Parts: sequence; C-alpha cells; structure tokens
Amino acid sequence: MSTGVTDGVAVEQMIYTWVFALVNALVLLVYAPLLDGIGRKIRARIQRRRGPSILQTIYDLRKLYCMPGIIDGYSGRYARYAPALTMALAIMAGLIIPSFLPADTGCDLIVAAYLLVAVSIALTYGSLSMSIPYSVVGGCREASLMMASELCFAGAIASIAAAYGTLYIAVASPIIRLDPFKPSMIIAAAVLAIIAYVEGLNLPFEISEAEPELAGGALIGYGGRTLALLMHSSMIKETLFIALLVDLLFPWSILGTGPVGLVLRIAVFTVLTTFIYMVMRMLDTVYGRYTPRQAIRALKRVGLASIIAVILASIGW
Amino acid sequence: MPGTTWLNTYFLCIPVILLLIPFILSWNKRILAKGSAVLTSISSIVILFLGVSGLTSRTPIITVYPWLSCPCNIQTYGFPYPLVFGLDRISSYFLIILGLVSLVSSIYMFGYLDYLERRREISRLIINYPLLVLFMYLVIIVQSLFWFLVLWELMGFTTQLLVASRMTKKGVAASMKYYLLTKAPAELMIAGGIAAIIVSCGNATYASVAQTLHLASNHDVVAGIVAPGLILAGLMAKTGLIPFHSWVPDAYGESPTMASALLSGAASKVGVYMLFRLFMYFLPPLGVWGVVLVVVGTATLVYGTLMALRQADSKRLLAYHSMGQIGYVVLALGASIYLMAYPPYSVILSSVAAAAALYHAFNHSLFKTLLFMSAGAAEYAVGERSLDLLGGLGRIMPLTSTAALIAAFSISGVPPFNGFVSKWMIYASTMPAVGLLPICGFAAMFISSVTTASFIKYYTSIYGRPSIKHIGFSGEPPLSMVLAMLILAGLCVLFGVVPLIPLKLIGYTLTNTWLQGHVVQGLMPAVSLVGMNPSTVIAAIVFPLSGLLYGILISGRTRGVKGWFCGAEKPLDKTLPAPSHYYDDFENVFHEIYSFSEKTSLSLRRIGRSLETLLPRASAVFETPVYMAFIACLIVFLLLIIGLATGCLPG
Amino acid sequence: MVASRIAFISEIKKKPVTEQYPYKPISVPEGFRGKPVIDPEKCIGCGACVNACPPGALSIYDEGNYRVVKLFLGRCIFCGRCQDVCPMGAVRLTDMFELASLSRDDLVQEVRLLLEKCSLCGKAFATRREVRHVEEKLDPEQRWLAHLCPRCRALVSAKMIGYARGCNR
Amino acid sequence: MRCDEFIAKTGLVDAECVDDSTVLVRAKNVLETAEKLAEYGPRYSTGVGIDYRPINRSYLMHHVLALDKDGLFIVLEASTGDPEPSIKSITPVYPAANWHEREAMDMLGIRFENHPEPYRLILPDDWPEGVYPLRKDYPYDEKPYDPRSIADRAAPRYFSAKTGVGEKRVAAEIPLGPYHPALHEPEYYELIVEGERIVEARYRGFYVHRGMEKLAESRLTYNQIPFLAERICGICGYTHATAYCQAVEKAADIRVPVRAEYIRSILLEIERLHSHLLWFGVAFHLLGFDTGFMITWRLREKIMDLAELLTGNRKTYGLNLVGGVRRDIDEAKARAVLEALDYIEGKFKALIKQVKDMGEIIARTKNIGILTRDEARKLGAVGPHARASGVDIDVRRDYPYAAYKYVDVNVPVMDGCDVLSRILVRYEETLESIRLLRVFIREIPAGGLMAEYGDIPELRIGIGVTEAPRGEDIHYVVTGRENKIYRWRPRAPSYMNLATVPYMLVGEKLANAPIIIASIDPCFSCTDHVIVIDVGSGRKMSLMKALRMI
Repeated sequence: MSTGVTDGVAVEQMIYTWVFALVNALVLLVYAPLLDGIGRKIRARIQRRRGPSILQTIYDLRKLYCMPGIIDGYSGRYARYAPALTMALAIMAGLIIPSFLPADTGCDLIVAAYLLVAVSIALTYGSLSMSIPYSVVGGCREASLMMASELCFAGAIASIAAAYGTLYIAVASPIIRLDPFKPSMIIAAAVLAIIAYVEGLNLPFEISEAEPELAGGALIGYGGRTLALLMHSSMIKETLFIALLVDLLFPWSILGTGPVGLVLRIAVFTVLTTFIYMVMRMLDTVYGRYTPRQAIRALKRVGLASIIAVILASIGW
Repeated sequence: MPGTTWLNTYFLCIPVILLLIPFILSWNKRILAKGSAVLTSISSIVILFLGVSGLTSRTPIITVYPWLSCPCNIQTYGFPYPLVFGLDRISSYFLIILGLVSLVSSIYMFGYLDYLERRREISRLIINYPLLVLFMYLVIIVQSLFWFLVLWELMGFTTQLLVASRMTKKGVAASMKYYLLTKAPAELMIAGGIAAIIVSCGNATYASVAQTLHLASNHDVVAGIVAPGLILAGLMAKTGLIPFHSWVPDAYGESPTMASALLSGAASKVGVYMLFRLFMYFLPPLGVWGVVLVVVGTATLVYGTLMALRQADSKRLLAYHSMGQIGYVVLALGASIYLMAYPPYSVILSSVAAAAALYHAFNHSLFKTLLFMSAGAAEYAVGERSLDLLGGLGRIMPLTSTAALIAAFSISGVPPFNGFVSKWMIYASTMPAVGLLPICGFAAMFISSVTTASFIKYYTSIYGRPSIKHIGFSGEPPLSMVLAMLILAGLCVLFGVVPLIPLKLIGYTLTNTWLQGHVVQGLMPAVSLVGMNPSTVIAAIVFPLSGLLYGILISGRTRGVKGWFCGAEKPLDKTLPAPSHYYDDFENVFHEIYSFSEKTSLSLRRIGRSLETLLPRASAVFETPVYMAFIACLIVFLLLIIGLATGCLPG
Repeated sequence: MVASRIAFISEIKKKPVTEQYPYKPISVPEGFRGKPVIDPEKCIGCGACVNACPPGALSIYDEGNYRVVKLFLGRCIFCGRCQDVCPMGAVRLTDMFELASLSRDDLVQEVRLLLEKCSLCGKAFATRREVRHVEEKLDPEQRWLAHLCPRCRALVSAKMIGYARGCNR
Repeated sequence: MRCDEFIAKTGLVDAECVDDSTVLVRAKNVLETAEKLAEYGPRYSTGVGIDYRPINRSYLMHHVLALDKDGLFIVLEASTGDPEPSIKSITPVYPAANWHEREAMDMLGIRFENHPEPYRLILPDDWPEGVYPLRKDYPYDEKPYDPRSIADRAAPRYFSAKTGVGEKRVAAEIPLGPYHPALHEPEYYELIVEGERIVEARYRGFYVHRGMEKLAESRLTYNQIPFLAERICGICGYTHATAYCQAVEKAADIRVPVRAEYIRSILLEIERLHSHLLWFGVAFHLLGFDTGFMITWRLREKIMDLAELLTGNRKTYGLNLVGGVRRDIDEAKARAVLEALDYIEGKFKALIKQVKDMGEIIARTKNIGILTRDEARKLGAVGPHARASGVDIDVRRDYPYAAYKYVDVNVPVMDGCDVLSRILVRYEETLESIRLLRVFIREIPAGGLMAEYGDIPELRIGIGVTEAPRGEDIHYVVTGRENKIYRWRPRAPSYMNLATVPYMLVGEKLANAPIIIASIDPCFSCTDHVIVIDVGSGRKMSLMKALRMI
C-alpha cells in the first residue's frame, strides 16, 4: 500500500474496509456487555443460582449512562477526561481490529496491542489521579499487571512476527493452518489466550478491583456515566482481546469469499468468541484471587515461556 | 571546493560569535543573565536555519571555507590537518535537533533564571550554557576527525562545568563522577581510535576517511575493528550506554533544569551523531558492529528503564529514562547494520531501522526536553523534586500539566503521539527479522510498557493527583517557560500525527549513508494503515471522538464529590500511598534484573564516597581563578583558530 | 487440581436452588414462632404476659371503663413467653412472618375488656372476664367476694374475721 | 483440682470457695497476689468492674483467671472506695487484662494505677468526661448530654502516640473501615502501609455498643435476660443465653434436668455448625472464591432450617430459661437432624477436599497471618484461633458443662499458627460437632425440661462459661434482690481474639489483610469493645525494622 491511493478499485476497497470497521465497532458496543451478561449467567448457574437475565449488564449500563457522572472532587484535571479517552481508544481498537466483518484495515499487531494497552493506561492515569487510597492502590496494581502481561504479549507478537516475517494481522492470521505443529506458534497461541484471560480481569488475576480489600479499586473514584464509560470500555477491550485471539487462530481463508464467506465469518466469529468467553468465565468462577505479587509471578512464568517461543521462532521452528 | 554559498559561509560563524559573547563579557553577570539567553536563542534559530537549509538543499553541501582551512598553511606551518567545517546531511539533521532543543531551552531559560536567581545558582550557568551549545554546534559541523577530537574535548569539559554549575555538593560530585567515568578514559579511547584511523587513512577530513575506510575495513583489522571499537567505547561512555552509564542519573539529575534538558536532549544526541556517522557513513555495514550495537542498545534500554521505574526523584527518573531511550536509538541503529550485514540483506527493513533510529533520536530530544522542563516547572513552583511530596500541580497549572501529559504519553508510546511511531518502526524492523533481532524487539516492547508505568507514576504524582501539602504558588510558571513547553508539546503531537514530515527529513539524511537510494520505497510500507499512517488515523478518530464523548457525556454533567474514606477521613498527605512504593510487587518479582543493578549501584555508592573525600579539591577546581584561567586559554585557543584560519599568524 | 475445578464447573448441570420467594410462598414448620395474636374472646386481661414480656412489647392500661391489653409488634422479639404464661391460652404465636407494613397501626393489636366495678366502693378494679374467671374457681357461697376490689375485699374479710372472733367470744 | 485443694496448695490467706470450681481471693494488694498467682500459669479470662457502693460503699474489680488444666476459676477481687476509686493495674502481669481494666475505667470510673495505655476504650467520641454509665446511681434511660452542646470539644484519645507516616512519607495510612465492604460489621483498622506492605496496624471497634449490661441489671428479670443475652450476637446468640443461664444456675445452685442439658448441647452444636459454615463462606469470599461461599452458605441454609424446626426460629432460638429449656425434641425432629447431618457432612467434606487442591487458596493462606503460640497465650487468645496456634484449650473439655459432662470431646489442635491451620482447625471442629450431635441424639435420656427452684439468693457470684464457636464465652453474674440481677458481665470470645489481629497484620500484604482479620472469625457485636494495640510492644523488631525503612 502507499500513501497516495489513486485507482478506483483501491478507493472502493477502502470504503468497504471502513464501513466494515464501523459496523464492527458499533456491534461491539452491544456485543461486549451482552457477553458480560452471559458470563454472569454462567457464573450464577455454576453456583446454582438462577442469576440475572442475560441482558442485565446492558440494563445496568443503560441505567448508569442515564445518571449524571460522579467523580472524586479532589482528583486532578485529567481524571475527568479519562473516561472519554478510555472509551474513544476502546472504540478505535474496535475499529481497526477485524472482528465480525473482515475489515482488513492493514492493522498490525503492534497497533492493536498498543491500542488495547492504551485503554487500560488511560484508565490508570485516571485512577492514580484520585484522592482515594483504594483507587491509587488499584491503579498501581492495574499498571503492574499491565507490565507483566505486556511481557507475555510482546513475546507472543515477536514470535509470530519472527515466524512469518510480518506484523500484519491479515497476513499473519492463519497461524494454525500454515503450521499445525510449529512449537513456537503453539506456545504463542497459548500465551495469547492467557493474555486475553488476564486482561479480561478474570480470577485469579482480578486484583485491580479486588472488592475485599480495595472496594472497587481503580474504579472507585468514578460513578454514574463516567463509571459506565469505564466499565463499558473495559468490556470492549476484553472482547477485543478474544477477537484478536480468534483472528489469529482461525484459518479464515477456508471460509471462502463473497457474501457466503461473509455470513460464515460472522457466524464463526460470534460462536468462537462466545465460546471462548464462556470458558473463561467458567474458569473465573472456580478460582480464588491471587495477591498482586502472586499474579505478577504467574505472568512472569508465562513471559518466560513466550521468550522461549521467540527464540524458537527466530531459529525457524 | 564546490558548493560554497555566501549565505552558508557567513551563517556558519554567526552562532560562534554570538555564543562567544557571554564569556567575553563574563564579568558582568546581571546583563548576562537574560543576555546569554537571548544570544543563545538567536544563535539557535540560526543553527536551525542552517540545519534545514543544509538538509533540504538538493545536493549535500560539504562546504569548506578556504579562509578557514587554507591549504597553503599546510606547507607553511607543517600543520597537516586543516580545520574543515561543513554541512552534510547527517550533521544538518543533528543540527536541527540541536537548534530546536537549544532554542526552546533558552526560551525556557528566561523564566527559569529568576528561580536560579532566588537560589543564587546562576553565575556559572549563564556562561557554560552558551558554551556548551557552541561546542556542540562546532562538534557537529566540523568535518575533520582531528578537530573533532579537540572540540569534543572542549565540549566534554564544558558539560562538566555545566553539571557542576549549581555548586551544590551533589552537583560537584556528579560532575567529578562524570569526569572520572567519561572524560579521562573515554577521551583516550576516542583519541586512540581516531589516531589509528588517521594513520591508516593518512587524512582527517570525513569524506576521504569515509572513502578509505569503505575500502580498507573489509581486510584491515585495525581500520575495521580496532579503531571503530575504541571510538565506540568512548562514545558509549559519553552517551551513557551500558556499562559506562553510572554517571548519567547524577549528571542529569543534579544540573539545573534547562542544562539537563540540553544535556539529555542535545548532548546525548551528539554522541549518537558520531555513532551514526561512524557506522552509517565511515564504515560499511559490518555484522560485528551490528551485533554489538544491538546488544548494547537492548541492555541499556532494559537496564535504564527498569532502574527508572523505582526512582522517586523526578529528575533522576527522567535521567534513567533518557538512558533507556538512547538505548532504543542505538538498538535501531544496530538493527539497521545487522539487517544489511546478514542474509537476507533486507534493505527495506534496514532503512526502516535506520529511519527509526533517527526518528527516535529526534522524538527523544523533543519529549525528554519537555519532561525535564515539566519537572523544572514543578521545582519552580514547589521547590521540590521528590515525587512523594509533590502533587496537585495539575489544577494550578493546566497548560503545563497538559504539556507534561502529552510528553508522558509520547515517551510511553501511546498512539497517536510521536513516540509511538518511532517505537513502532523499531518493532516493525526488528520483530519480523531474523536471528538476534526478534528477541531485542521483544525486549524493547516489554520495556516500553515499563516506561509507560513509570510515567504514569511520574505524571500522576506531580500533576495528576491532589496536592498533599500546601502549595504557596498559584498560576502557571512564567510565560516563557510555558511557551517553550507548549512548542515542544505541539511538536510531539505534530510528529506523531504527521510522521511524513520528519520522515522526509530522515529520507534526505539517509541519502548521505550507505543506505542511499533505497530509502524512499523503504520507508513507505512501514508507515501505512489503509494507505494512511496509523497514528494519523488514530489521531483523526480518537481525538474528536473522545472530545465528543467528553462534551456530551461528562463535561457539565459530572459532579465532583468528596471521595469515600470508609467513614474514617484523614488529611491526604497521610492516606495517599507514596509513589516510591507504587510498583514494589513488580520490582520484587523481577528481582533478578534488579539484583544486577543493585550491585552496580553499590559500586556507584563507593565511587560516590570516594568523591566525598575528593570534594574540597574538586570544588576548588571551580573556584573563580581556575575558572578564569580556563576561559583565558579558551579565548587563546579560539584566537589561534582564527589566526590559523586567516593565515596572519607570524611564523 | 484440575479435577476439583472441573467438579465445581460440572455443578452447572444441576438446576438452580434459588427460591422464587416473593412469588412462591415459603412454608414454615409447625411450632414456628411468628406473629403473636391475642384472642380477644379468651383474654381476661390478667397481665401475666405483660410481666413476662422481655422487650416490653405488651402493655396494659385502663381507659375509661375498659382495660386495654396492647401488643406492639415493633418491639416484639417473638420469644413466645406470653404464650407460655397466659393462663387462658389466649396468646398464640402464629406462622405469619411477613409483617412489613407502611402504617404503624398494622403492628398494633389492642384487646379492650370491660372493667368490673367494685360492688362496695364502685371503683373499677378488674375486667369482668377476670372476675368471672375467679368466680368459677371459688365455691358458690364465696363468689360475691370476687366482685370486691382488693381493698374492699381486705376490709370485708377483716370484718368477717372480727365477727367470727366475736362469735367465738 | 477441687478449689479447697487449690487453696491448701497455694496457701492463700484470704481465699474462699464460691463453689467447687471457683475460688474467690480477696486481695489486699492485688498486684502482688496477681504476681503470686502467675506462678500457676493461669489464663486471664475476664475482668468485671462492680459498683458495690449500695452494699458496702466500695467498688470491686473482679479479675477472673482460668486454670485450664485444673478446670478452676480464680476470682481475684480488688476493692476500692469512693470518691476516688483507684486500683493497681495488673496489665503489666497479664497483658490480656488491658481492655477489661480500661472498660471498667470507662464504665465505672475506676482509675488503674500505672496502666500502660489508660485511654478511652468503649465510650463514643462525644460522650462527656466524668459520666460513668454503669454506676448504680446512673439511670439506665438517661441521655447524659445534648450532642450539639459538645460537638466542638476536643476528641478524646483512643490511641497511644504513634510514629505513623514519617516526614519523607514513603508510608501511607489506609483506613479499613469503619464502613468497608470487606468488614460486615462496623470497625476500624488503620493500616500503615509501604506500597502494599503493612508496617503497622491499629484497631478501634465498639461502634455497636448497646448498653446491654445496664439494661439487664436495671429493668429485666432473671428469665427475661436470656432473650437479651441471645441478642448479644447474631451468630452465636444461643451460647450467650446458655452461658448466662449456667451462671445464674451456678449462683443459685439449680440442678438442670439432664434432658434439658442434652437439648442445650444439641442446639449449641447446631449453632457451632451454623457459625463455622458461615465463616467458611466469608473466608472463601474474601479469598475471591465466591463459588465456595455460595456452596457453604447453601449448606448453612440447611442448618438454619434445622434450627427453625427445633426451636421455631432460624437464628434466635429463644429456648433457654434459668433452670432448663422450653421445648422438647421429639423423634421426628431428631430424625430430621440426623438426615440433615448426613447431607451436610458429605457435601462439606467434598467441598473442603476440592478446596485443598486449589493452589491459589493455599498460597493465600499458608504462612499468612502468623500468631505464635506465646503471643496467643500472652494475649489470652481463645477458641479455634488459639487452637490453630497450638494452644490446647477447649471449655467443653476443660470446664465440662451441659451434656459435655457425659461425652468426651476431641479437641483438634494445630501448630501451623497461620490462616490455613485456622481453616483446617475449624474444618475438624465442624466434623467433630457433627459427630457430637449424632452422639447426643442417640444418647439423650428421657426426663423433664425445667428444674423447680424457689427465689434466687442475693449477692451470689456465678460464672457461666461455654465454648462458643469462636472460643470461650464467659458470663459473670452477681445475683440481686427482687428477681433482678445485680451485675451481669458477658465476655465474648472475640474480645480476646481481636487483640491479636494487629500482631498478625504487621509485615503482611494489604491484599491479605481482610482474610487475616476474618481468620479469627471476629464478632464485633459480640465483642462490643475497642482495642488499640501498639504494634511496637508486640513486634518490636518488625516495627523497628519497618520504621527504619520509612
């Protein structure tokens, strides 16, 4: 691709891409809370409760969005802006990471990773600007977790890039199909899955909002629609991590092209993400919570595995 | 020689004259205080102009001034190494960096001076500051290795004086450490290397050295390995790369703010400049240097950033970070050599890497200068540097805090700011590559998240969180300081949102290296997202969108209420956790990496203690008579230059 | 390790145990100590329950020529002491436990009992039912004593004893 | 050891037998006597301040020391007169006496000479100085002041002076409570943390003081108080009621029918089951394992139903009167109990077995919240908490009461001294009380439910003690005239255990604080008391280290 897009085909291509991307982002806005609702239902059923309706999260968000925002009055200037920025970044990530529709924005892993991480960065800036100790401690935990999971994420990305000589998701995507038994890729896939699990704030890694000691942690300074924005964007982020995983692991090209392929893709994507999400929620339900140190230590081990993956990939395995 | 233009001829010496004025007038400090700032800013504008013109003129200008070099003197006085000044594109690029940094930091100086006035730390600064700019300028534009050595020496000495110019105990100790660690050994090594090269080339001007080394280095061990090795070692010490890093935090931390801005923003780039010239211009791509640079760069960025994570002193934190960022630059530089030296000889990736190195060097001088300035603004307002005690400035100085936020975002590579683009080019060139590079790219990316965390700490604890103690200061710092910071912030955004501007400059610069010709098609694919640059797209979407969300959902409709303290309320300075312990758990888990740094820092402390004993003599060095003596020989030296140049020296 | 997690997850197959409480009633075992109810027909206003009631939910006072036994559920701790001590079995703890109400009056039960006037001094001294209850316990020729207030009863009986002495003399 | 033997052995001059398991020592010099008695290694059980002026114009302080090996209580009496009541403090000898003395100080205005931290303990911030609610001349329903009138007076002192946050403030004080989601009752922990490491901890509780003692001795009769005692605690109410009844029965020397004793024990064990299951739920929740919480509370629900079946109410059983119980247990109910027990036992064993495999749960509890054996003894920790630190005490075995006289109780003791071993001890206890319940239901004899007794004699001392789910629950009773009690002093187990919490918190991670606090199964409504522990005194080393770090 080049900066000056001249021929009509490319223009048409681009328009399609962006329309698809837009659709993806908009659908995600609803899909993410829906997944959360499903998660709550599953959690309830594992605990043999009836649990709320699947739409409950959406109702909650609607309620919060209708409320006026509330924020810690002593907090710094940025804290007011943080929710908006967080949401915008989440939507941006939703735009460029291909999810339901194959919007090949030529987005590469680095951009995707940075946007996804930026979501939690924007939030952390906010929560560390609060005057409430719980919020500050929660923010620190969020940041530490971010560092630790970035260790693994970087490893996974580097190994994929090294193995395929490219960073573009669209190119690197059919990992499994190309090499069913490339050890580095298997490790990388596993690591990516773990990252998705961790970034989804599933137990035992849900430490930044640990209710027992921090009473909501990083989010405690926010209420009303500001809280809604933050919660909503973190849900989107969580979903996008899974989307990234699916993008990379599923051999999309076997679905063929044209409208049929499109429909197939939507179906496959929805089924896969929902399934993965449900599995994650199930695990989340049957785990206790780590202390921050234990969580980081666990992620460090994963990170070492990903380093091995990088080395294997760079020697061509 | 060709290419001489009237304009350049006279412009080249304008800064020299301007910058010399301060210590010619050095007895009257009052006038000087603002005066030197004015002079410096004017001359840096000139430098900027020179840089741009030198870079954008169709053919690279090697301007040799007959009335400066006067080959006639060679026979007359047996003086073999004519003083050749000139602008080729490499030096022009770094001239732009130098000009920009010195310009903004001297604008900043206007306001900052009266803070120094208050603390009576002004005297030596206003003389050393222009001096340093001068010598950096000369080092960049000199075109002869011999004279490079001389000027480099002077630059080092000025730096040392500048570091000590606060005359605080710590400051002097820092400058002595700087002396012990960089000058004494480093200069020797550089001198040795240069001598070897000159001997093997029989000539000192860059052009000819480049020609000979390109031919020689493949078979000649001395020219290809030993000499560059020596020079590299010296430059590593000067730019604060592992293992010669230990002076960096003290030097940057202890010197007055715009001095440290200048040091970290420009002086470190001079070292990078020489590295670049050495490996991209003098030498052909040799694999061994690729490996060395990649390893050194990675080690430096990992070590520097991880050390920065645990700092609680704003300036030391920034100092460690500038170590780390230089590590990124060196990594990219090494990567581009590596990629050209080993199969598959991927010219595209290599040129992307080289571009990334230059780009990141530029970005680093932008946001690091800005960050040092923001730290200085906090110091200006509160007179405090410890993150544990700062806070609440965001409400007092909105503009400054916004600038600081932008800088923090940029250095931590948050899209769409400039740091993102250059880092991303580094990953894009290292990760998909072969052999050693992917692991380095991985380290770089991991470390960039550490950078993020550490700047979350930096920003929130100075500007973000509420103030934990009473601040007897309201409103922004003086206009000039704010202006300087806003300029830099604007550039950070610009270089992020429209990367094609710096990339164009870089494109020109790279034509001057062994990458020439491949550059243009080399850069384009690396920076495209559906035909546009990702950061452009992101900026185009995220900024308006977040603004929209803020406008619709938050602003005006959000109530600030008192935070919830479980019903047990306490003054904030008691309840708010201290930044120095923010990442305890992380540091504790990654202790293997830290235990190494613990050892080194122990040795540092030993050096420090030995310095304590040296202190009386050390500070005596800077007492006026000696100092005046130094200035005197300086003037003599410059007269000598002019004399040689004009050939009117009796003999 | 894994086995136990799977065991937890496999609970998902079982059906939930949540009680649909507000929609389905909850049954309580017999002997449940719910809302106490005073049977106005049986109560004789003796006040034994009032003495026994630990929280003082029960109170007794005269109002005109009625004696009021008042139960305020707001104070009741459902211990059932009143049930234990009531001589007539008039107080009974039902199995009602949904006492939440918007009006305080729903938590109050009052039993109004007509007072008996002393046949001598005419002072009201006990409820008619209590008097009748006492009458039943006495043998017929002494029943009139039950209609005297304690004070008059004391005087009369003293006089009678005096007469008796006198007769002896 | 019988009490007269004990007197003979010790040769205490002014000692007398209250009954065969209680010695009353009227000490001239309380401190000396306390030191003398310390040779026999007693455990400080409770301290009771009594306003005795209506009788002999003096205040009494009764320190109750327990000799667990011999099953003997020593009541150490110190008396002082109006108008300046002042007694030597024995806290230097028995650190556990700290609170009891301060409580007497607050409620009765007795001054304790050279008490280490003579600060306000119970009374709220806005309670005026010099007003002592437990004095006999203070009406139970009087409001001493108009809050507005003293709104702006200096707050009274609850803490001893603290180092706290240093000048360089690398540490921060994080409040945990009074209203904190992790704590289900109002209490206040002040955690001084460096990052997430707790370097110092202070505790203040007592936000739920309800003046029950005053109420009991002023307007309730003997048989009304059990219902009040039952409401001391929402979880272990019945054990309080039982302890009270036993105290009065002892004082009045009433023999309770054996069947009534069995019924009491059955309900006590049911209550223990309920309480332990509840605690397991809370612990799992605090460890982030909500599924375990749901499961245990589902089991607990069965116990609740059981209680409802047996007593007519889910929690407040309301079964006790002085001299016996009010309801019988018939065949059908007994059968229901056994069935429920089988169900619960099976499920609960399975759950704990699964939980033992969960790595993160073990990691969160092993070697967390260490309380050494010596500390536990010194601070008078009781119950599962003490037993998890290797202190082998259990009232059911040491001072057999109710039906425990007829069966033998196995007491699980562990010496892990950490949260994990507290969990395991409670697990063992749960199984043990299931076993006991089976035994009781099998062996319950026929017979009456209530003892016949006349008026209760005046000014007799009675000590009723039960093993509550949380440990020794001791009620101290002085009988009064006209069917009213003269002084009633319940001391809940958490009163002793809470004192140990700050010792356990120091040096731990903030993330572990909730589970450590919960690991003593604190019951604040029970305790109703404030502690302030200067960690320096307990963990001098660790604190000093912490301070050096600051």
